[in-house]
Amino acid sequence: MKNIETRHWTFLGLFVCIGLVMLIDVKLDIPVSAQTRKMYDFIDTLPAGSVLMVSFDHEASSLPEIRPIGLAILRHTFSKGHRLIGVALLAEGTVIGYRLMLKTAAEYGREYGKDYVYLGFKPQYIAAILSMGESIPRTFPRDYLGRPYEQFALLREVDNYDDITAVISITDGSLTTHWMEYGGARYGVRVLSGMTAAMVTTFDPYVASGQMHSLVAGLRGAAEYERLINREGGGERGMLAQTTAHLYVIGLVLLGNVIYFRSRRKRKPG
Amino acid sequence: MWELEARFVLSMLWHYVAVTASQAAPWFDADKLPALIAALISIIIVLYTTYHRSSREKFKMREIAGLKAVEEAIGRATEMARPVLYTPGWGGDIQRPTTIASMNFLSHVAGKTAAYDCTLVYPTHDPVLMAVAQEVVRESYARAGYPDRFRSENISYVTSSQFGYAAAVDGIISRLKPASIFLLGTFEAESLILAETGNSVGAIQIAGTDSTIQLSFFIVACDYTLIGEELFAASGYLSGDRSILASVRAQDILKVLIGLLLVIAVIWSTIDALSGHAGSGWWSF
Amino acid sequence: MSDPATIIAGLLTLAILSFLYRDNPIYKMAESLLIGVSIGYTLVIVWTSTLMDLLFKPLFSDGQYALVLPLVLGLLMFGRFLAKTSSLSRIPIAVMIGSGAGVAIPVMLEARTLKQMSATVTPLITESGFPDVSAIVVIVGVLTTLSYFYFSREHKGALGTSAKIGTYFLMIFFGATFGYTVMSRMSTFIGRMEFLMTEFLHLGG
Amino acid sequence: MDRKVALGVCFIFGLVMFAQYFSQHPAARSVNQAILEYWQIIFAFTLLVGVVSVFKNNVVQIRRGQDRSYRLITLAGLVAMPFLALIWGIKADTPFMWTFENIQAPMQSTVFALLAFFVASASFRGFRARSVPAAILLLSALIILLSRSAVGTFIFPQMTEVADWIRHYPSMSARRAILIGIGLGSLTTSMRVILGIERTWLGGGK
Repeated sequence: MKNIETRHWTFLGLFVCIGLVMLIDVKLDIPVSAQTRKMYDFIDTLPAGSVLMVSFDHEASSLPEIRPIGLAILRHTFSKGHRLIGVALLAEGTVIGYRLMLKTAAEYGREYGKDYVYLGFKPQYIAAILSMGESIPRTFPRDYLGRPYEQFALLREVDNYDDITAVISITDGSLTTHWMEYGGARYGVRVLSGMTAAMVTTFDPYVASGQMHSLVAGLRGAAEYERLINREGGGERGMLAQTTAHLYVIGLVLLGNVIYFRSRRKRKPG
Repeated sequence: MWELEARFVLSMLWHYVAVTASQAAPWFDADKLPALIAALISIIIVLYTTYHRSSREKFKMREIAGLKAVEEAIGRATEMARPVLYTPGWGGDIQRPTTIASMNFLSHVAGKTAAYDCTLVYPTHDPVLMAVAQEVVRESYARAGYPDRFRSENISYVTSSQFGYAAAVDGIISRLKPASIFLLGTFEAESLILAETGNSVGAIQIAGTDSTIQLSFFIVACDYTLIGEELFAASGYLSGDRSILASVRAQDILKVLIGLLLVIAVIWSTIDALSGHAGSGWWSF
Repeated sequence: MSDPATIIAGLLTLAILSFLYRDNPIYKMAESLLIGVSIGYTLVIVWTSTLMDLLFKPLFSDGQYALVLPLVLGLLMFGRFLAKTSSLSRIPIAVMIGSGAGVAIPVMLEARTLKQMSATVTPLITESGFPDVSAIVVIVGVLTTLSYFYFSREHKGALGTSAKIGTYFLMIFFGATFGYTVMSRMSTFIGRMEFLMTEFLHLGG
Repeated sequence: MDRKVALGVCFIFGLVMFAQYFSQHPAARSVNQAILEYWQIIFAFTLLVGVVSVFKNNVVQIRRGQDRSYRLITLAGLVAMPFLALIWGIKADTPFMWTFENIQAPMQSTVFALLAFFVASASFRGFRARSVPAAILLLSALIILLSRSAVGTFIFPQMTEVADWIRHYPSMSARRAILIGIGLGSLTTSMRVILGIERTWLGGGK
């Protein structure tokens, strides 16, 4: 019973801390990391009109963290005049990806079919990744709204990964490993990624080994990217709440240890 | 019988290599040569440890912390008359070797729950896993001599949605209050949701996964955690199954080879750097 | 006043959050709804994107008769509906397990083992000729942690020391991962709070 | 008998999938493609089996009067989605997508958001420096947490560099070793499966 109560106090504390902080609107100033800059530079220096694939490999549940990252990257690619093919390897990313692409494309006056296409969702991601390496039109005979592949000028130039400069996997899990392990190892596709902060340590070895080109991670990465492209998109707004939550967790870890060492001292006489 | 089959595999592979080597580029992808050589070496080592008698008999596995607790965990559930919950996580499918390792472990756990007449609940996100787990558990119950204690509805598909699955398993945990929870397989973000809920009902929790990131949560929240490869070795240790032990042995031999190769390559590259000419780079596969 | 969609989403959000206190009828209701709707969702998605697009359309309208084979394999799964024919489902399962294992061998070797090995190989001295501490740490870390996973012998003596150092490396990794992950977990909650406070309750922000 | 057939099928498909990996030949590629489609199709049929079992379990419980209203809610959701999809389709701005975006997705996000709270309770309980390894775990987590929270640099100016170094060297080396280990475990498991030594998935037995 005591256990339950302590647990509830830790919950309540978090709720109160975040709630209070969010009532105040303060922006924090943050420096841009080398990781984020590498991704930015890559997209920035590609020749205009390069074809990139964006894969929405996330669930609807991580939208709060994923959306600012996706917005920043899509805005950047469209503003540089690159062309985009959107896919989703998790069903729930489908409609999110669709809305994000339509929204950002409209901001830059890009035309569907010519500058970007959304192919929608394919289940069984490993199969889908491998299958696109053989043939994208066979994997996606129609676009998201059911129109045939050949109808679009952009897609007539694209048969498989050979015709694509890089894949940007927007992810909240380890699905991107499959992009590298199956897409990269098998078909030599270049993989970039925008991901939740939780996934960074998972992908570090892949960045170090060159299997992943670069990554943008978490709200912080989104905030950094927003600074680079000079557009606000929600990344910067959450930073203060983030910091508070962090301090709260640090406080809990320390408090837990204080309690532990005190109780130990009491038990050991002398 | 299986030795014959093994020989057949080898001859097939040999044939394949011979054919591919003799033909021009399209049949064999030269970039994959290191992987092919590594695969052939591994196959030979696995076949050796599996079928070579002396290598089989000498081998005794070291203890893995947490595996001793398996028996205790099931015993505890029996004493408290509460169920055992086993779930393989949301990240895996049957094509994944980790899932096969988890099935092995499940088979052992099911044998025990059958013998102790303890309820085993297995919720999963994948209908294929449900189908396979039903077979595995049914057979384990039959082998333990209690086929009538098997309830197929306890091995159930809940939903494919990640957090739908997490919500459902959380619900099951807080209602059934299992005495022991096994979280073994490929987990994603749901790992800590399940582990903390399990902790709140006071269950003993044994976790194990190949998702490196979730390991950190299991280490913090569970009583025992099998780290990566330990999950593959675990079922060999538990069941004493010769073939699994043999492949654990093969993994160890490969590990030594990898270690040696790494040391040689690092020394080589250091000498290259010292002598000033840029690396020969034979180690970049 | 918010639109009905926001009110529904807001109430359901609160219903799920109520689980933090304890399991209760409101959470149970939301949970049941989530399970039902999400199964229905998956069913629809798989029906349209797999059964229709990959099987029925190409098989029946485009005449790709080779697809009869996966159709039969799929139908064998239905054998599970009767106890007598239940073992037929082993064949499609064998297809998945066998081919999964077949592709896993080279993929695991190449992506997990070989690539990680070659990335570990760097000279132990810097360009200016001094020992490179970071490179030494990496090679020591990889070797000692690998030795922790050595199962053939008890961890005593030299192997014991090495495995123990490996454990320390593992702990550094787990701690660091946890530290990095906290940020991400908080973002999701912050996102939900933002929805609750600005869209649902119209507070602040 | 059927067990032998299953083992044979497993062996053949395993070998084919293994072999095709090493080839760029169009024939090998299309075999690969075909088998990958088989996975998806078999999964789809199995999903139907799974849904039928969910349906059956719920109906049985409703008959027994267990949790009747909750079971009815589940069934209603399960039936409603295909029904909505059948009538109005599943693209953006249909009732099907509306339900997904306003009922399913918010609940899923919130279950995910529960994690923040569980991270808090686990941090309080799980990081006590009981032993040397536990102390290292604690220290490493604290350094990373501090470095990510603006305050770290106040305490110690090089905090970010220290954290990055930990992440890129000692932490990554351990992860590499874990990955290599998992690679090896997966490798031998897969070989056992193809060779038919591993038969637990068939229910085991010799």
